[in-house]
Amino acid sequence: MTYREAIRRALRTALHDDRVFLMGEDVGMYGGSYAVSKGLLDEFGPAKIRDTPLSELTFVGAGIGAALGGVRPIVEIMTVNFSLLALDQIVNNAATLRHMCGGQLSVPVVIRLATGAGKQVAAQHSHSFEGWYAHIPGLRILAPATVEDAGGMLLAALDDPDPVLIFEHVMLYNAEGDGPETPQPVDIDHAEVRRAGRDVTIITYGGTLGKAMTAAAELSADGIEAEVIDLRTLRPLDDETFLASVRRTHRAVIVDEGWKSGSISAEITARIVEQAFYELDAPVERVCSLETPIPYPRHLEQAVLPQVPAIVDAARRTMQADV
Amino acid sequence: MTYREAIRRALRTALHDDRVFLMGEDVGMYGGSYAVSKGLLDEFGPAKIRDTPLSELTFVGAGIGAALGGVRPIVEIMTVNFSLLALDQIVNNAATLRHMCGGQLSVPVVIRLATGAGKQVAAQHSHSFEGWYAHIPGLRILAPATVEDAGGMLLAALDDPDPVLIFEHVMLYNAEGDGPETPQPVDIDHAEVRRAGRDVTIITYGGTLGKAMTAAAELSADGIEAEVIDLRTLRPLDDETFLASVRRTHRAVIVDEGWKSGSISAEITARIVEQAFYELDAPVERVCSLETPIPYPRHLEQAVLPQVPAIVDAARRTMQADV
Amino acid sequence: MNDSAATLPADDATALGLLEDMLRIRRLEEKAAEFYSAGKIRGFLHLYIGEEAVAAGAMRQLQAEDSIFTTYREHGHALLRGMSAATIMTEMFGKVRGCSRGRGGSMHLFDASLRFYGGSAIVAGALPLAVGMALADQMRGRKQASACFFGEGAMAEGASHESLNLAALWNLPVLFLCENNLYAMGTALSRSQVQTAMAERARLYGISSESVDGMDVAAVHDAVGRAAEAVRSTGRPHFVELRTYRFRAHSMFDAELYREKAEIEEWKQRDPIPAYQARLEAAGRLTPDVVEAMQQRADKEMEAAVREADAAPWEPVEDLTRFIYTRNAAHERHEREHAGEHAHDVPRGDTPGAANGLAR
Amino acid sequence: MNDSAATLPADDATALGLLEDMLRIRRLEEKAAEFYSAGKIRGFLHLYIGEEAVAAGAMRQLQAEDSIFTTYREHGHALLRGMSAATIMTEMFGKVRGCSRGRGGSMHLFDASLRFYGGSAIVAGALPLAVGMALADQMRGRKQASACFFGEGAMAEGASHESLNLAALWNLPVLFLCENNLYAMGTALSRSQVQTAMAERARLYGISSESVDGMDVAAVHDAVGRAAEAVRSTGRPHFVELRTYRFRAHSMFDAELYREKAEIEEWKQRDPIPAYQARLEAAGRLTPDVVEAMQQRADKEMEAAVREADAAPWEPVEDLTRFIYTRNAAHERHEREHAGEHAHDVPRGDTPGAANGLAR
Ligand SMILES: Cc1ncc(C[n+]2csc(CCOP(=O)(O)OP(=O)(O)O)c2C)c(N)n1
Ligand SMILES: Cc1ncc(C[n+]2csc(CCOP(=O)(O)OP(=O)(O)O)c2C)c(N)n1
Ligand SMILES: [Mg+2]
Ligand SMILES: [Mg+2]
Repeated sequence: MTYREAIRRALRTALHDDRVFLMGEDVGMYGGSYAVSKGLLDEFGPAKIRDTPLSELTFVGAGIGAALGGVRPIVEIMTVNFSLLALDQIVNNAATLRHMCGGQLSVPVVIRLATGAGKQVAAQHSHSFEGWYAHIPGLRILAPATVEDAGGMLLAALDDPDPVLIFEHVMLYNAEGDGPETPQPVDIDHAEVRRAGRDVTIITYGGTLGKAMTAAAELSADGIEAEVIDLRTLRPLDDETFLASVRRTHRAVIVDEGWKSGSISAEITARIVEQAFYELDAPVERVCSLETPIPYPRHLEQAVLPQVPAIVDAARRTMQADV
Repeated sequence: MTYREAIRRALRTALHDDRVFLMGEDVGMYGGSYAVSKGLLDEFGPAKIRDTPLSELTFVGAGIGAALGGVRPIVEIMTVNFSLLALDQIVNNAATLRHMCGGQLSVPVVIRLATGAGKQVAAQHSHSFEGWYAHIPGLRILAPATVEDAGGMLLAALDDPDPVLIFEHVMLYNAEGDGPETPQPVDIDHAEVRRAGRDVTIITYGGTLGKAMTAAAELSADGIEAEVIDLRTLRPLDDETFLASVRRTHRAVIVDEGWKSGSISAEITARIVEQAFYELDAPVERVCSLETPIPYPRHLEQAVLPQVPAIVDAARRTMQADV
Repeated sequence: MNDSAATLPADDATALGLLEDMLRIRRLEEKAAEFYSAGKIRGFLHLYIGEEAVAAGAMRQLQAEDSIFTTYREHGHALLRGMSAATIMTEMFGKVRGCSRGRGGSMHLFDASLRFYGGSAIVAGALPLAVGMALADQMRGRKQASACFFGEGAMAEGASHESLNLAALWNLPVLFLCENNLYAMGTALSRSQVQTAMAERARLYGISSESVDGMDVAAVHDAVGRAAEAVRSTGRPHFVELRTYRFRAHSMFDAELYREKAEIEEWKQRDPIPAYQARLEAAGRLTPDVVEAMQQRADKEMEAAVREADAAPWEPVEDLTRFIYTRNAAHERHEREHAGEHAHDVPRGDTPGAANGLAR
Repeated sequence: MNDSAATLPADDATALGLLEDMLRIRRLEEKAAEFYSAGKIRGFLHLYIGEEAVAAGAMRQLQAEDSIFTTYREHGHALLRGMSAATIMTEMFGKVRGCSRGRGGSMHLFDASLRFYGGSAIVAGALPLAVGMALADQMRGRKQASACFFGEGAMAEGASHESLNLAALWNLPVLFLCENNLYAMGTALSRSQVQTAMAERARLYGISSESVDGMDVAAVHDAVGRAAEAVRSTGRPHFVELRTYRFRAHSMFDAELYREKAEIEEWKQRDPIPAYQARLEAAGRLTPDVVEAMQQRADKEMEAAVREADAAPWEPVEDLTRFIYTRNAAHERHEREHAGEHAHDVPRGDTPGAANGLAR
């Protein structure tokens, strides 16, 4: 099953709940810009699968308002790039209302966004802002890296009484993997160890998990056993899982498609330093995107993004370091 | 002279240039929501001091377009809180155009924003997003903490061919300090050591510089000499200045009004770890805002914000640490 | 647009009630101003003085099952929705017994049980929310109005265009109530919007629209009543422009450099309270002693509110991080580690009451 | 709105030029499609086939000192602005000799020297820029038009409302050119906007507005000519809706589930190229051999463009970080440390050419 199919199945399961509906640009007749919702309009009809006008600020705000009204909207923002137009509603309403009104309300809206680079769609269409969004209290930020999580996180998000943003990486939609026949909600509070290892901890999420796993395999051939941690939930951040690992391996490499400065890799570094400083045998390494708008040509785009050789090198550096 | 007056004087100086004008909500007849531009409409007339409609996305975009057209707009976004409505233009156009078109254009727009908490204006009006904005390549992010910088940075920003965002802290407008009679542009590439010290480096900027200085004075009474660094420019970040300090003091405390997770304090921690790990005698400490929407009542608002005792405690902890 | 005075409501309860509603708002606002000066209220405070006929005329026409969204200038709306003056004043004082635990202050009065979804401090920020609430109502077959009050300044924002379009496109039961007081802070309407006829704007989207003298409480009452009923019965959006004026500064920080004293004085001649009182008296439906009694009740109410607010406790600092998330992940993790449960099976934590009408 | 065929331009240079312009766009787009399939062009590719009459009619009316803003569907506009087919094709191939150094690709064609301010890939994202350019022109006393092409989909965005309002309010010389091809990706106009008459929308802001048959190149040429001239002479905004249709999918990823083949076929009957050609022939102003020659020229031009694109070099990876900032702070710091200069005195770095007309 592909990542895309897993999300579609989860949507289908969720949509059987009377309160749940999907809205967004071209989710209906077009079938979704990444074909995630293809077929759902025929199956569920236009009241449940709602094509919206090109009005990101308002349809996201309407999702928040609808959530206040007792239904469970799944709002698809075609890509994270367009979510900037809706950011005011996400930050000043979705994330804020519950606290500001003293707990009377909660905002159970689920927002799905395609994220990431790799499709050669250039600077305005290739942002990776999931780590950036993770700065905002009140939001839960999910980044499924596996087929199981792609569907399972959507169902879990719908069970969550607070606003949840799910960042689906564009390069994963065609990824094949195991997923349950009947979609099941998954845990959305914890990171997951995707590969056990004793020597160095590689911390990543979403679109770069595959690269981290490949790097770990290469390192293993050289006798370096990397533990690979998939953060899964970028906010609230489960630091226990990676801290426990780093306390064992004493070395950490963080891989993150966000631009390096101010990316979530910085936060993870800070938490490791704050809570496991004396356990570190080497400086924490970060492998992130180069700090430039994403260019169109493949060789340049790939040069911007974190790649396997850079991860391997970073891990090796941590092994050579000397405290 | 106050911080506010310094900005007003710099505006006045700048506005004598034919190409320079100021636009924003209520900058004219109202006199500016923080009275910064009071009197300028009478002095320069409505073609240079332009009251805009409540249309943040468009008047910021128009500032960018005007910059492309060879004039030098100073766009005032009344507060950072409303800038979220304009973020698409700032990120996808101002920050991106130059690189995306292969260097043919530059975008010499200056955007001024009031930032920060402390005025008891609650959750939707108290954001501190300057560190968050510093994630975006292509932008220059300035945070004047002194009267001299308040005016001088504006003039330097106007000399800069690229988009510059200047975050003026709302609690500083009435601050008194020394400023030149004739406004002068200042360096906008480097951090500044505001207090020399040998024991611990306190790194901060903008609204929290005063608190850091007070903390340093308290520490000094106990025989701990803190070096206080004012970052001034949050992007591109001048890491040399704080790294040099930390290499001498071997200890660092970062004070930042942003919410802790993903704040610029995380980035600074990461850079210290990456470039001065072996020089550190203690974990890097961060004193940031509590991760909650900002509440209205004073006791709660102050409890959210970084305060002097917390800075002092953090500095003390670094002194007690033991490597 | 028809400014000849509207017919007075036939029944005395309503006719006199409207007057008392206005008086109560006026008195509440005056008290708020007084205690702002006394330093008990801080931050922003936006007074509604001069505009009382709008909230008074409108709020009486909104039913318990209608939903309400407002701006930061919402004390009067909250009061007439049924929130006590004490809970409002306590909120403005920042105390934990305020309607939003004191966290919101004057701009963020909330009462979910009254479907009062708050004052919003981002101009036009509540419009999309109201549209979404109407969508929820439509989907759930609730024949109610989602009413949104906003200033004419909000009509400059892109959100107003998008919200009018979406409400009209999807036939959503939104009641758009545009409080046109001619200024957005210091910016006169004609200096910021080319199309100054707000009702025309709405009509372009095929939304039934009306412009009403917002200084005439009977006219507001009549027009909003018809519009709200139309929203409920047709399920379609309606728009009412309420032409009014604020007598006071925008907020307590405003030096009012942008308008002439004479203009304010002129509008004060049309003060909705004495004007309406005079009409009732002329119609022989009101005697001075009744007004006197109303005023005394309002005085007492507001004084009691202030006393209560002043005596009320602060929220403990330890509670600051409550209500950021509904589920408490840390607590839950602990529980799961000790009980082997799955995240999504765990009870939801600390929501006080059935918040969003999820259970309705 | 008047769909009877417009008068043909009197001079042959224009009359025949319009045909050749359309043919060149068509051929460029066909080549682009071919080389997309061949894997030489990647990412998004949005073809203009079917809509050629719009760009052809409009671009001829824009002067060298006018400014131009477009969308991602802008290859034709760039070509007719005077960018060579080779520089466009090379950009689409992602090569460093492309008009944007290959960094932008098909959606981001730029040529500052031609005042062609790019394809913008955020729907409605260029509208505020065009308004700002017009403001700069106004302030500098330049009597030129700032022309912005955008799809009817953009009219749903809040930015369209704000931009129309601001341009009208400040009397800015913006030429709004709305390419209404009835669909925004898979969303039909009537399924997304209540007010489907784009010209009405603009009129509400007091903007002179016209709706034209965008399949008739002569009509477009005429209407845009008048509008552009009016913008320049009055300094005020004008709006032209160009009613057209795209024959191909939205982008190369689109399965076109949202419209009937029959509808497409019907529109293809109105293909602007054969229709205009037939009119010219009927008027005795065109013979088949002339068309043949045009076609051959276009073929040759596009083939040469492809050859050039294919042979062109890539941008070296080391150059990737060029042109993020104009001043190179690191370099400059070094310089200053060695020369004691101040930041603001330092030369500006690596801008190639006088970019923004700052010097004009
Ligand atoms: C998006 C946004 N921009 C700016 C502000 C600052 N501001 C607060 S109230 C106001 C004026 C709004 O005027 P209007 O909508 O007419 O309402 P009124 O205050 O007149 O009731 C402004 C500009 C804001 N709160 N939100
Ligand atoms: C703000 C934004 N939202 C969504 C998209 C995705 N998208 C790209 S083109 C398009 C359709 C735009 O339609 P229209 O404006 O009519 O132009 P056309 O493609 O028909 O020429 C959409 C939805 C985008 N690029 N920007
Ligand atoms: Mg107003
Ligand atoms: Mg279209």
